[in-house]
Amino acid sequence: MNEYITLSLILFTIGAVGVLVRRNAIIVFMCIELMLNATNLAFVSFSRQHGNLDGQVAAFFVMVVAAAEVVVGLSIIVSIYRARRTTSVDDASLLKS
Amino acid sequence: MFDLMWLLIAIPLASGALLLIWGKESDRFGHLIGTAASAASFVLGVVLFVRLMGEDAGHRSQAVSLFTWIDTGTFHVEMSFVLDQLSGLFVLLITGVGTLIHVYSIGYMGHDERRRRFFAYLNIFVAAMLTLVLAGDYLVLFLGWEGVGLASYLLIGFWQHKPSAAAAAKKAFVVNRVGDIGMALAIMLMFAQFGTSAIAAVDAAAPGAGDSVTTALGLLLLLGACGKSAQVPLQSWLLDAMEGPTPVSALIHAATMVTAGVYLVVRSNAIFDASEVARTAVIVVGLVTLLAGAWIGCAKDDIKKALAGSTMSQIGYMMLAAGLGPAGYAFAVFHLITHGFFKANMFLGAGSVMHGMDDDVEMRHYGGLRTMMPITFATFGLGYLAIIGVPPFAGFWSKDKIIEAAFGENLWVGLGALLGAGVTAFYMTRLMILTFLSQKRWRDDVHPHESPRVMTWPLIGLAALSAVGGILLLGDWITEWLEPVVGHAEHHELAVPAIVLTIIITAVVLLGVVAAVVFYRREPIAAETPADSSVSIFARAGRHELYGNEVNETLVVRPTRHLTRFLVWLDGMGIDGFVTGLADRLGDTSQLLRKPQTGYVRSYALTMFGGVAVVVLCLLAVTLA
Amino acid sequence: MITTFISAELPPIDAPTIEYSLLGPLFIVTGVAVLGVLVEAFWPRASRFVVQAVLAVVGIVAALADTVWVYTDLDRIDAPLQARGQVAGEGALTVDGPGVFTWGILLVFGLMSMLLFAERRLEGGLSAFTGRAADAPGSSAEAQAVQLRVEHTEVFPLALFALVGMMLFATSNDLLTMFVALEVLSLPLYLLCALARRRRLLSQEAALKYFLLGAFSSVFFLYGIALAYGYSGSFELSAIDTAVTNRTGGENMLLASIALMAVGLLFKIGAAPFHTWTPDVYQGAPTPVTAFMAAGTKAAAFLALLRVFYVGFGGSQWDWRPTIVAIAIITMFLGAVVSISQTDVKRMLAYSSIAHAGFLLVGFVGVYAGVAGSDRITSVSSVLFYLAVYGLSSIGAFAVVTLVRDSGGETTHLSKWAGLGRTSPLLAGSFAIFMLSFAGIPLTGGFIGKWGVFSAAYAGGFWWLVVIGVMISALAAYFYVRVIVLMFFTDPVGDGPTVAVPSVLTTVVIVVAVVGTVGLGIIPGPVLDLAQHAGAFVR
Amino acid sequence: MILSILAAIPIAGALLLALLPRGRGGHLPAKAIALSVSLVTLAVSFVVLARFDVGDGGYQLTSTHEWIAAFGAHYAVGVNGIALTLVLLTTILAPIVILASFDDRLPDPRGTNAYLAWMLAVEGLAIGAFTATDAFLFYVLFEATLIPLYFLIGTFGGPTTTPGGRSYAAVKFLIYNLVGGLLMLAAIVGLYVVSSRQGDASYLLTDLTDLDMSRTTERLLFCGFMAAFAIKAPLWPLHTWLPDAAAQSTPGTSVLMVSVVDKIGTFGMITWCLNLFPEAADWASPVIMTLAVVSIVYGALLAIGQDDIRRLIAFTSVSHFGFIILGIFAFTSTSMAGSTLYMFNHGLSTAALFIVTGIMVSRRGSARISDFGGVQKIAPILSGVLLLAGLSSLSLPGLAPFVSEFLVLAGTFTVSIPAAAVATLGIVLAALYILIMYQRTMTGPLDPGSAGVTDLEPREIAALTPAIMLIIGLGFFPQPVLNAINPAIDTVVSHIGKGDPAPRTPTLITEHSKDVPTDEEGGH
Repeated sequence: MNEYITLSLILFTIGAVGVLVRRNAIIVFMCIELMLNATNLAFVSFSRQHGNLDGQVAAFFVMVVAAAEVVVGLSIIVSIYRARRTTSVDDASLLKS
Repeated sequence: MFDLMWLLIAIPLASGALLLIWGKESDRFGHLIGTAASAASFVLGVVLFVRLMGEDAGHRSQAVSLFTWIDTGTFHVEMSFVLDQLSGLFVLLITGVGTLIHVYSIGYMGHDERRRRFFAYLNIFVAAMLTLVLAGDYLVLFLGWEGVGLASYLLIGFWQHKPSAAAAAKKAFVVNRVGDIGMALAIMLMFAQFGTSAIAAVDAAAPGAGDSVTTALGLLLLLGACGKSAQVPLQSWLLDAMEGPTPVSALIHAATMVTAGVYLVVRSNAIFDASEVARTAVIVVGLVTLLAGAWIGCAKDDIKKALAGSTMSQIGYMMLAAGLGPAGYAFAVFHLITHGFFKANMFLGAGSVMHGMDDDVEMRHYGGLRTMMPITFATFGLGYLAIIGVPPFAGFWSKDKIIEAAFGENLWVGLGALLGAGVTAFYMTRLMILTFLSQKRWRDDVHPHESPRVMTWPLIGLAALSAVGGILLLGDWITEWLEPVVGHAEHHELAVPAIVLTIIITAVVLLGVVAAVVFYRREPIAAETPADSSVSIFARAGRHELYGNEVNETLVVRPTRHLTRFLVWLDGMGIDGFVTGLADRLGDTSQLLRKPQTGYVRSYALTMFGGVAVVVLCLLAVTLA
Repeated sequence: MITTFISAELPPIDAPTIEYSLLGPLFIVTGVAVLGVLVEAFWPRASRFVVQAVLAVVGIVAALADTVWVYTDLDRIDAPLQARGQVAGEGALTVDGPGVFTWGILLVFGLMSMLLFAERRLEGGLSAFTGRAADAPGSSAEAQAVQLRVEHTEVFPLALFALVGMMLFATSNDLLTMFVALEVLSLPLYLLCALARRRRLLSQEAALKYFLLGAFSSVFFLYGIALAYGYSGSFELSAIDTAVTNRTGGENMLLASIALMAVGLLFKIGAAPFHTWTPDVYQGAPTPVTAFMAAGTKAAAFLALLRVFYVGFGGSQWDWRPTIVAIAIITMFLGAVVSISQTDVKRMLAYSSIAHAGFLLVGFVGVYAGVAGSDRITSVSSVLFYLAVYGLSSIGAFAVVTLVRDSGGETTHLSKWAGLGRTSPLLAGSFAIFMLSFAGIPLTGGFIGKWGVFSAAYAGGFWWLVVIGVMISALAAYFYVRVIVLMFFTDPVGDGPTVAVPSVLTTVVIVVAVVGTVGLGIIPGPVLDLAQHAGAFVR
Repeated sequence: MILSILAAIPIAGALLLALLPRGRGGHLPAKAIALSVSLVTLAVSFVVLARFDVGDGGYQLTSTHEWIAAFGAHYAVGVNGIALTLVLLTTILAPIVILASFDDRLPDPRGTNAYLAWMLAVEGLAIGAFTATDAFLFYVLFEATLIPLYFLIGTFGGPTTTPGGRSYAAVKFLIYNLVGGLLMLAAIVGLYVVSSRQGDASYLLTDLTDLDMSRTTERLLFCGFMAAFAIKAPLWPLHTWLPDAAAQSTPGTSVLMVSVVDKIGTFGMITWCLNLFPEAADWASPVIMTLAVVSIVYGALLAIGQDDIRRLIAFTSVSHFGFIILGIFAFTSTSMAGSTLYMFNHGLSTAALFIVTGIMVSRRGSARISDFGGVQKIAPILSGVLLLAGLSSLSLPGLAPFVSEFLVLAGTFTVSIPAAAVATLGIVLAALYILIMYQRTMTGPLDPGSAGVTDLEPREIAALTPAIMLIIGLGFFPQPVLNAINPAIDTVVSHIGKGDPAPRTPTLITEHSKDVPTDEEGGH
């Protein structure tokens, strides 16, 4: 049982590190998706452990939300790309201090 | 009838206020109003005094309470006045001499455009002084005490355009305030101790209060007295006070105000009787001041300052007498009165001389004025004879009695007093010679002339009083008169009979006179003051008023100034600097804390991630702990 | 025939019971939002903006009215603590006093924000939102869009959806609903942030940052939910509560889940160290959106925070209180101190909102539930009141910001505000009132709010935290009064900003905000009692 | 009811002035309105006086209404002798200040309306603070006075360009007082918690006085209150805001600040600190008395060292507030009555000083003492008034402050001789700072620069006369005021379980000190 949780934790951490190290907005965003899926794994395994379906339902909810996030996120990233011809998150640093 | 005694104060007070408020319209006749007020007060005083004599000895202390001044908690003060044998005499002295000086001032201040205000101040002074002597409560006395201080401040600094005058006025007030600390603390102690400051009540309770309390009270009151009466160590203001117009010097700084300290001691006799230490302190102060004043009087070439020195020393005599206890109180008052006569007389005479000499006070510029201003010379001469104590003039009787009592107390005190008498004769003779006798030394553009009548009449009046003032002693009238107030003076036998002592005293006086004549009659007197280097150490010390100012400067003034400077610095740099410094640190912190806000989203994410870690660890730590 | 056959086979499905009357406000707002989408699709462009605006305003007003009605007949519960309301929607929601109160203030904030959204006088007949977000900034297409006077009228439905999300967030009774609500409230806001008409690069950057960080944080929140589920086997707060009180399952998993959920929520309320997005986003976003976010998100998120930690994790409060105290202190201090060195009004307001999050946390950690029978300030009621006051003042403040303009749009640099009190005393005066309210000076609502949270903390046994709090609010005051110095005691600079004359919409907003701020300071009684009678959470 | 009206009139007047259109040139309507409003207030305050029963030590003319139920806060007002005295001080000074401020040169010439409006606001809020009998209400009004003063200093003060200019002073003033106020807020909150633990929460003074709390709690809350009051009535070392504020304010502002608003601090010490936390007050009194004595001497010495007249007066006030606080914490009815009277007298004399020096400063164009000289010759009335005000400030017998100062000292002496003795040094230092200032400005040869200092105008004389007359009159007849104060003070003293030590050597003559004052109409 714990192996599943461990795995999801590993995935989650990988995603988090990716968010921290990668510059490309798209990839950062994909890392976040990775974290979401790690969470899904956790949900499903807990659901299995407790023997009720709530966790699995939750996983579906998360997927939907993830999809919605993709839409919004990409739209923002694309508009920024239009404006600046770049998707590097480090270039977007006008607002500071 | 005695209920009217408040009018004694009210009349001059009202007139003073009126003159101040009325304004320029009253310039023409203001001085007349002032003089009239003083005169009216004098008349009323005489009437009341006569009435007082009419009463039988038991009822000669008449008290009236006008209204409750202060009443709160346990603190209760009535605005009460007492007219008794002691205050009665003072009322006469103050209003009498005061009126004469008012008259004199009409002439003396004739050319001053602010004469009206001068008379207003004089009136206020008279009112305050009367409050002082009539007060039935120490706090009311303090009211008059400070009142005369204020009047003295205003009058010393009357010619405010002279910086020296303004400075002298301030000095007088401040030094007096030092004495007032004593007064104030004494009154507080009375409250803590007796629950009242009514003089009668304090007198009644003082004997039972215990030695420490009465000693403390006595010393505190003495401190106050020193301030007001220019006794060592608070003497330094009196000579500067001569910056004031001469009538002021005559009235306030010779005849009346400066003697208030003596009055205070006599009035508080119950306290001093109860404390040996306090009495001794009074004697010491009196003796020291007596000699110091005389010394200064010998060295000064400024006629007013010479007289001021002599005033100091004469008040020293009074203090000394007052310190002797019941044996001396009466004589202190007696000398106070006679001194009031002859010293006022001489000051006015000096004023008359200055009036003729274009306000020059340098005696070395005088000389041979007896022909120029005969009346002044004559009257001044009478005063001279009185002060050095030539029989049968007023001063002789009073001073003789004091020295006698001093010997009764202690041989050395007696000798000191005796020496003082000799020195007095010396410097007064010197003054006479320099001013009226010897050869003329004034410049040719100066035209000495006798003063107008309005100024000479008061001189004559005072001269007469100086001459015959001694009659008060006739049949020991004054001692018996004052006995109910100051207690019975048990007469103790001296080693030598009184008459012998009297002869000795007179001899010493003559010795002083001769010495002065020998010293100043032979070689011609320099028209300019010799340089310090050329004169003896004694003269130099005398000229510098025995370095009293220097002592104050080094011991009090300069330290205070430094302390103030330091505190100002501390307040700005230290306290305020600390606060403002905090504000600056805050700004720096702010600048520091905004650094992490780099604008890089990844660094934000990093902070968040770190935050997550920290929070998790904290929670775990809390539970494990 | 066949139907009978089928019905014979299958047992009848019993439909879920939905308390429509209770959830009315939610349905109204949602419905109007959907309607807005339809209008987007079918209504002619010319009059669409007006229609959308009217629609939104009407919808919110209706919802507000319904909220009042719902609030009045919430049924009372007296044990264990006084509370009102009930669990609804098959346990997905809790319609209780605090929740409905929050609905109320959220709707009010929403209404005021809508009025700001609808303001068109300032940009010469156009809204504060870009015409076509798709155009690159400064491109010819953009200029053309301006000429054609095209506008993004979607902003109204978007805002309404965000509003729905907030309302859900404040009343969700199980964590899954809460997560969905979180996303529903966040996603539209991400978009709205990107739609500024002026300074679009900043606007887009703000949106990107908000989006990435928001998604990042919500993932943590989600993982926290997962752990909670793993710990208790359920998403329902009450179930979690029982699990926590019975200490079933692994302690560390519980703590981890608490921590992670805390992170998600603290991010939304902008508490340190999860505040970093706040200044950038507040500055970059279109000012009406900033106002909406500042007031609404904070309120909703705080309710969720209270709900999760009081109802869900109330049993282990001794575990999390110390950490929250630390966070509260850091947040207050950081917000107050950093705002001192800010030069941009919107950033300054952002930092002040951080500081206020800290003060709210002070009230929160008190965890003071009052005693039965006496109407004493509880943590919940104090926080509710504080949220109401803070929201009013900050919307008002941002509304003022929209009016101080020069050729390039709003002039948010503080130096430009010098001498504003001379040139236009009324506007500067109202801004000063908001500042004083933020500083917590008596006779403003801010003071009453501070009093409330401090007393809650004190009653909860944190008197020393109160002392720290007052000291820090002195620091904060130092900044607010400097703003007043700038506006009133400094002489105007040469080319000072022009204060645009707004339409009635913004004017109304500012007036309401001023009246509310001062009124809540002088007679807070009614609102305070309302917050009081909201009672505790229903579990 | 009437008290509410009393406080409401100036507030209403302020609002009216605020709504009044800014006059371009003449502000006659504004001035007329302001002055008449303040005069009406004065009249109403006399009605209050007439309806006040002097013999009664309790609160009178009270009215109580529920205000914020949740906080247990009430709108509760009432006056006892102490409050009444200070209310009268406020209502008397307001017209004087307004009349004196008519021609103040303001940085923004159009600001006269706002200037006068803020002044009226201060008056109204101060009256409210003095009459409040609910801790919360008191706190709110106490803090609210900061706002108008902050604007008065910051908007209408001296030049702002100079470092430490008016805005610096204003911020300093506000932050200093806000820090104290916020500490007090913590204490107020604590008070609520404590009182609500014992039944229903209430901020009413009457309910709070018999609140029993643990020793630590009481001391902590006391410190909270005291912090605010000690900063407000500047107690060393929390005083540094006052000189800057005074130096940067117009005379009118300074008067309102020092003579009226700062009195709320000392008033609060008596009414709130002593009534609510008697034990803690007793516990703290040694420290506070020490600080008070330090303030007396320190303030006086710094006053001597100042060259700016207004800073000088500010430091004299520090010294005088030292006396007031000393008297309060000596806990004898004598000293406390003295302190209360001192508040009144100090208000008058400081007002006179600030106004007359303000006139000098505005005509000379400089506040530096060294820039004056020999003014007496050209402006005799001015110098006369300055001297009289100065003498009252050095508490010359015969002028009002002497009575109060001596009562404070005498009362203190009975409990602590050292404190009284050191404090008595103050009378010498006072003579120094006043007379040096007078000597340098008024005497000596006329300084050419100050040739433009003309004598007082009728308007200024009219403004100053009432203050002067009160200063002199109360010097000889303080009893009416004391009659109003005494019962209230006795109530406080008995509440804190203190009393005057009996004389160590009682005399037969003392029992007449118990009989009733001779003037029956005292206090009316």
